[in-house]
Amino acid sequence: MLSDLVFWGLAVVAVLSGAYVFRVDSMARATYALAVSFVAVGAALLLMRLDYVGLVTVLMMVMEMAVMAVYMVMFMGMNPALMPMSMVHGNRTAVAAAVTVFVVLGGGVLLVDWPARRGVPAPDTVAALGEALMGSKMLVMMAISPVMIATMVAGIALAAPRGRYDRFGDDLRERASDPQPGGVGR
Amino acid sequence: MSLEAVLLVAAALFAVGVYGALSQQVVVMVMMGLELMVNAVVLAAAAMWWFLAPDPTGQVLLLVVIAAMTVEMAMGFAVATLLHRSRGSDMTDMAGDLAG
Amino acid sequence: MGMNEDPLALLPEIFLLAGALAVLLTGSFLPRERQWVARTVAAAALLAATVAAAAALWDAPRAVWDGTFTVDTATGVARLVASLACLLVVGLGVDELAGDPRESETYTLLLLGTAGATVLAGASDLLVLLAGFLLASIPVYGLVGLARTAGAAEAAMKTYLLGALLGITLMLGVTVLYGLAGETTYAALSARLGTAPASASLVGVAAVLGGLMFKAGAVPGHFWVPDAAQGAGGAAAAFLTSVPKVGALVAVYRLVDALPASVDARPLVGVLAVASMTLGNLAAFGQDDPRRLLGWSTVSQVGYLLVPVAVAGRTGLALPSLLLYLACYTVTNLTAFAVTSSLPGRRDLASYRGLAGARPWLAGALVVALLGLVGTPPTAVFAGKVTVTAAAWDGGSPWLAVAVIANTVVSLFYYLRWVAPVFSRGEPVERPAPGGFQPRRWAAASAVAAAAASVLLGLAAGPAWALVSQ
Amino acid sequence: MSAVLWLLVLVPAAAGAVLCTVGRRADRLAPWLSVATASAVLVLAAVAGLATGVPRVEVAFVADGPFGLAVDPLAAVVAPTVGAVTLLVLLFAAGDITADRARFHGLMLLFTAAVMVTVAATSLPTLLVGWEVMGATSYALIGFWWRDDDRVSAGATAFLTTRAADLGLYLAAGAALAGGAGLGLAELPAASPGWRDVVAAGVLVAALGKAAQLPFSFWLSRAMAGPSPVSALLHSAAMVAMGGYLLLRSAPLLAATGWAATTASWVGAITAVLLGAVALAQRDLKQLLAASTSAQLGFVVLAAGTSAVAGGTAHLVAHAATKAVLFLAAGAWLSALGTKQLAGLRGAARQWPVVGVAFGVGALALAGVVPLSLWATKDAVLAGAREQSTALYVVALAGAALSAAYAGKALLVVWRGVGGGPGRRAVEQEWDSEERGSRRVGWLEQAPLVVLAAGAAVLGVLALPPVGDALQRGLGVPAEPSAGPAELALSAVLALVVLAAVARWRAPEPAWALDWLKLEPLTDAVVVRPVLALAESLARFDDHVLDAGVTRVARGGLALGRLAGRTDVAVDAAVAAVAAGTRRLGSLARRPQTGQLHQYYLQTLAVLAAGAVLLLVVT
Amino acid sequence: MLTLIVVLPLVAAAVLATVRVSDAAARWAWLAVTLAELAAVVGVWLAYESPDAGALAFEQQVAWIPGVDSSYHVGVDGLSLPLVALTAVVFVACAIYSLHEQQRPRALAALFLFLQFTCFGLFVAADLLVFFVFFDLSIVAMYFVIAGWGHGERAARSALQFFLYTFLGSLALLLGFIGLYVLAEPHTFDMVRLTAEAPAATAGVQGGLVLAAVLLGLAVKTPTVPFHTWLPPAHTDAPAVGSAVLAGVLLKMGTYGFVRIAMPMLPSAWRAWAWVVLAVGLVSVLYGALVALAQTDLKRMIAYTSVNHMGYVVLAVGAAGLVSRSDAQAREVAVTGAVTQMVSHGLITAALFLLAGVLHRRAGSYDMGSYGGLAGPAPRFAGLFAVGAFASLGLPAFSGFIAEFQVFAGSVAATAWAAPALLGILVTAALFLRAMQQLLTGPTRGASEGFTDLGRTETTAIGSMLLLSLLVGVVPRPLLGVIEPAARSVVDAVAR
Repeated sequence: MLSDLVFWGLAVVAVLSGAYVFRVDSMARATYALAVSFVAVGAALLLMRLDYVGLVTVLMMVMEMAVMAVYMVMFMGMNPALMPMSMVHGNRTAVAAAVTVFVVLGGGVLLVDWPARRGVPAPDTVAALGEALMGSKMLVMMAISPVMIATMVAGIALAAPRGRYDRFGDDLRERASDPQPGGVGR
Repeated sequence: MSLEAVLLVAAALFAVGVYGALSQQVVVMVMMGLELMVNAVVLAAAAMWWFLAPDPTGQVLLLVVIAAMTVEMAMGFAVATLLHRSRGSDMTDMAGDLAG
Repeated sequence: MGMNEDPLALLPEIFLLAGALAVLLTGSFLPRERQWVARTVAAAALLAATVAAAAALWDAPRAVWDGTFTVDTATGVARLVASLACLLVVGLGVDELAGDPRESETYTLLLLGTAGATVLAGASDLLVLLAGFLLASIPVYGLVGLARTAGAAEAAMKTYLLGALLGITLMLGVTVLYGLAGETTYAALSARLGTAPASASLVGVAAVLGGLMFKAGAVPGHFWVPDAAQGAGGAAAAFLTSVPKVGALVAVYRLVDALPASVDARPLVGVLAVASMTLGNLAAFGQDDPRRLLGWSTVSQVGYLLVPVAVAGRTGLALPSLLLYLACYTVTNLTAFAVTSSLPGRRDLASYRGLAGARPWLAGALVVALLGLVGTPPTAVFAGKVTVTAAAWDGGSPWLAVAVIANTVVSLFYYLRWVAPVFSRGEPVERPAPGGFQPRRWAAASAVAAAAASVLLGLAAGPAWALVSQ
Repeated sequence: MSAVLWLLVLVPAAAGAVLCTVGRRADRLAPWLSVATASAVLVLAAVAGLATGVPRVEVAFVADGPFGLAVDPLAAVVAPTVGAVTLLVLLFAAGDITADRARFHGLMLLFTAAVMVTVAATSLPTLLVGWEVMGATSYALIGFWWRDDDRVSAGATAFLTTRAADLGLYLAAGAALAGGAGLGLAELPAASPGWRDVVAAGVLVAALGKAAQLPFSFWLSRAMAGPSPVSALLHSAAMVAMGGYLLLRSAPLLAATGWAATTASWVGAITAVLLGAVALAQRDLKQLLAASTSAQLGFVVLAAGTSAVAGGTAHLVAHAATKAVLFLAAGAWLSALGTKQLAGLRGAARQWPVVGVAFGVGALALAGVVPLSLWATKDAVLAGAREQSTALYVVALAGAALSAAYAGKALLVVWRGVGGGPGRRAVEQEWDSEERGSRRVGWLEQAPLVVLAAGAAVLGVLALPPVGDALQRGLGVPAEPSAGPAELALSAVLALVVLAAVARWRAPEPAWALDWLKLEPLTDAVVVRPVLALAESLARFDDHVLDAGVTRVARGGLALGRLAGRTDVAVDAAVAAVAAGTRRLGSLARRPQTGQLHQYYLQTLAVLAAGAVLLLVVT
Repeated sequence: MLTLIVVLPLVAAAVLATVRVSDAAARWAWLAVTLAELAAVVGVWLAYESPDAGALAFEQQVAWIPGVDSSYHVGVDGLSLPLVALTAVVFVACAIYSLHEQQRPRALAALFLFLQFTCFGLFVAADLLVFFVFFDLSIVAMYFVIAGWGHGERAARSALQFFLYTFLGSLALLLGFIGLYVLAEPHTFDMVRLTAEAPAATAGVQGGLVLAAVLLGLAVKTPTVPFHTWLPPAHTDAPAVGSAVLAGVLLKMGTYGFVRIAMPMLPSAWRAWAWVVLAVGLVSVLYGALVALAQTDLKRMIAYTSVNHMGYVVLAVGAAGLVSRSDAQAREVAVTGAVTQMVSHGLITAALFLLAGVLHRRAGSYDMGSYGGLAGPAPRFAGLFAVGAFASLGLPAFSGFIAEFQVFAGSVAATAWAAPALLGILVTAALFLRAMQQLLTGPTRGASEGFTDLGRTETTAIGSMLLLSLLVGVVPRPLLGVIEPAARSVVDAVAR
């Protein structure tokens, strides 16, 4: 029952650090707490022999949280050490809603007569995943790729204050002019 | 470790996420609440895979969820930046011109 | 496996995606004032997609890619409508977008969003549905924010956050349904959910519907619609109130129709339909901004569109009437948005005073659009509304038919609030608009063309019906 | 022969329509055209009346009711009478009416056509056509001098009163259809019993209205505002008489029901008495004559009620000639002296002896003096009444006595000399009080008087044995009780005694009867004013609801509320409430759209949860 | 042939709307088209032979939406042919009357031709959806007539009210149509088949609800009390020709719906609800007449008499539903009277509204109190007005008598409860006499002074309609002969 113990440990870490996200008074710390929560869940995934996905989760989330921290400092000018904050509204409603959600979902989890397990995991889960991705669920991944493109295009279009015409002139023939040095074409 | 146990943990994570999404004023913090909810979904999906249907589909589902989380977060940052730049604030409360 | 991985079955989507990439690439190298090249590429891609979709309409319905995608009449019509609608959006946005630094990006996002809508429409696997949801949503967030105004930013923020939340409920629902059925294809859901615990299945279905309601812009995922319609640019507003709905509604229909009898989502769809139409109509009552009014009006229109879904499988009229209404609604709604895009400076109803005298054709288009949205014959929506109502009654839900008619009555009032100043005589407007009525040419032309199409579609409802019910 | 029937109707109708349409341009030609037409009508009527058998034409008209004309023996008597009186009156009018002649003669000819239709009608729709057009033309003729408001409203009163009674004919038509008898006049008594009563009631009411019987009599008083030729034709020989005529024609129907005949008899008898008293009380010659018309028609109605058809017919014809001459004489004086007040007509008969004599003959006939016409015809009617009941006979006899009294009164006024001095001045003061008198009576006016007076004198033969029996046989009615010598003598003596008494002592003028038993004010108070008040209040209600509705629409209320609220008088508040409620709903619907994202989140989750619960509950 | 009649005005309207011709050319083109239409309709009438019960003459059918069995199906029978003819006549009169129209005559001509297209289309339609399409289009067109050429500040508002109210009614109608469609097996919108099958006969409650929806829609359009309140303001603020068409033709769409749709397609429900219809008719007759009596505005008064006159129609069709209490003959008379009344009211009221329009042209007021003695300066006006008034109050020799006599005879024969409606013609008589007295007689005063008499075009326009009314009144057989077979089949259908 080692796995049980480990799971519960991870569970406690995940939930507590998740809750901690909204208790700390700086965004950077919140980010770290969130990352911890994700890592815990990723580890729990490993317990369920989701080796690849668990790893991906951990890696992605750590990276993402790093990005988030950088983002906050760079773009929003928030020094995590200097910016204590408590920007909360409707706290009691939110608590009540959260509790309700937990009770309802938890009650559902316990009351539902879950069906029996269908089949057993493939011996090599990663290989099975690969086969599925290249086989029956290929279309899913094919559809995700344009999503990535769309994200890049849309994200840059929204976030970047200056586009290529600002930097290279309307006919794209000028030298790049950026207020701060760096960037493509410079 | 049982299905119910894992799902309960997921429910707890989801509830925390809901709290965050509802209570936070700053867009990025709301996003963190959403991330926690996705986190819960990831955990629940894993539990479904392991305890109910150890089928490759479940793993694909997990990948899609993670991918979705990633792209949503990326868009979130972009939108937050846009909001901050155009309105000088990143609080959802301050962006309430469009109503009624 | 592999037997039915038929790329040709996805030809319209391929055209759209390839077009998106081509637009993006060409756009990167075009001078600002010459982005019409990118526009041409986009239009060509859309035309190609349209032709491909039309050609595929007469193929036998089949499931491809291991049953994760279905190519049938519904998909075909959705592709056709979405592509043509996007083409129209490109047309009505020419004046607004030409020379804009983000013009090429806008076209890229439009094409990607259209592709997302068609993927949604054809998805017969929850994972593909999820991917389609993302592909349809992300470009919309971008499109809303591209107008670069404070309002656009706010609208983008709200659209995004609401989409993210409902995307999560969608994922949650997919997870639950996957757990219960052990698979995610609709065929598997249909076969296996019958023996799974119904309560959990229903909760899962409700969660999935939540996500789709966001894309459709129906209650409870409607909050962003009026904001986005008001805050976004003209082309973007036109796009996001029409194209994504096409995919979302067909997707809802497919899902509801696929579920076994023990997991009957129709009551919920019916309730959401009535809630949407009623809320949309009542909230549109006091609006003064034409765009916001149209935003609310689309909420109510989605309510009507959900009616045939609520009787899915109960009557042979359900799917054809849904598709017909979708086509009719899309063209009519785009007409109205095209008119507002042609007169971007006029942001309250009173400023349309005297339009009929100054610009009779544009006024005519607006009247066709507004009366069409009411459901006045012979515009297209009339045929749609009649068949939808008949489907509701025939499907054993006369109360839905009554709700449709009653709401039409309510809607009449606010549409007329807009028509009335257009035709009122007396003093011409000098107040808000500099230089009187100087409509943007492309948008006005698009409006007139769309209005003509709306009337023609109404008159040719017979062939259209034959098309959607084959 | 059928062509004659058609021509009988179409000739005057066409001539009248042409005159009315062409208008003033035809003024000079109009009298001659109209006299010629009237002559033609008389000839046609005589030809049709003298024809062997019953000339009959019929064409399909409205559903189940053909347009049928026939000159049966009854019509064969009445139609020529009407034709003759018409011709004479139009001749008089050619001299008397000097302005707007085309319109006048046109309307008179239209009227004549309508009367001919009425006389010859064989079905209810046909009858109604003639009946209603008569009413309408009488309106136009009474209000002929349209610049005077009170004349026009007099016409309106006449038309509306008679039309109110006419509703009976519409009702009768429905009942006849329901009773299975069809719409033919002759078949009406065959209707099934219940419906037959309705038919009879309808016919009775319609006829009483036209005949100016109680309680409708007052319209005849107002009708005197019209030109005198109009009074002479419409209110003696033609229109009013048509009421009596219809009842004579419907006598079998009335008899079939029983009660209707009795009612008719009593209404006739009582009218004869009460309107006799009214006549006695009048100080205006035309009013006196009008009231006497009602009273005399009472005898005809009485005859119809007692199935004394031949007697009634004779009385009708004789009365037509008598009253025409009286009205025309009154009209001649009115045109000449400008007054019809008895006070101004003192000695008028002496001024124009021809007029005076004619008037005298007429008045004596009216009084029932032997051997003039009404003496005999009235007794034929009285004989029928006596057969029925003694009470009826006594009442009718009282009516006869009264007619002697008022006839005597009029006669004495116009013939008694005034001498000179103050008396004369008092009389002359009355002249020109109503219009400018011309002080002359032309030959065109005098000639018809002579003919009519002759008729008034001799037409009594219709009720006396040789001719009377022939009339009865011709009419095909069962032998009627005829007046015995005793009765004839009694009435003759009665008339003379009354006349003598009136000559010796002045005629009593019962004040209560002066303004026609106050029938018009009564109708005004009981019917007209309540209806107008009701109309006003309904209109206010309508406007109120309407205005409220309009305002609501303007404010954003919607038609739904108005629809829901429009059901009865007490709905106004409800309407407002519904409209306000909808407006509130509109703003309520916008309230969730707060602009605050976290509230959107909460609502979204709540709706989704509720949706899931709904699904769980439903399944 | 019918299609040609229907489409020609539409084509002409499109041409006039797009080609910039001169005002005079537009007016004459309008008249020419309406005259051509009239000639064509006369041709149809002459070639017409009563079809078998339940069938149509000059039938044409082209699939429209075959999926829901809706087709462009047209044809005429004894119910529709008289109304088609009425439409042709009224529109010719309007075109003549407008020969001197100065206010945007080209647009007016185009709009009226379009309106004529919708009216023709509605009366020949043999498919519920096609019927509805024309029903709604007529509302839209009339809205623009009132809003665009109406007078007074309130024109826009009255137009809006008219539109809202009648459109609402049309939606109820649509609901009913869909109910009919669903109840029919196999589903169809085809009127001929619906009439033949009477699908709702066995549907019990649903049949009743369908009838309720249809009745509501028709009652608003007719209009009956209490749904009439849109009518007076719409008329008051509409231009004369608009009022003439609105009262003369458009109101008939409601009553036509009773005999064409509600009665033959929903016979059992109709029989069950006949008393309600009868009562509504009775109330409309009396209420309309009484309220009209209290009006001081000529146009409002005529508008309320329309409520009264349409009430007779409703009364008659209600009485025709009392199958168990009366024989078929009486009911047939009632229905014949009802259809005749539609034609008659169309002619007479259109003429009266044009006369009212003359008042407004000359002196800008409809207030009867501000006129007096018009017979002096304007004898032609006075004469035509008097003729119109007497025709309207049901004087024999005019069409109104033919109609009302049959309505009364048939209804009273069906039930004595219809008898109080007789009072309606008395009140109508009173109010018209009053109006004549105020306007035409008495000393010439107020706005009457210097009043120009009717011009030639006005006289022709108004006189022709009154002459027709006279013709129908004197020689009713050609009309009744067309109506009666159709009325018989309606009565038979109700008795199924």
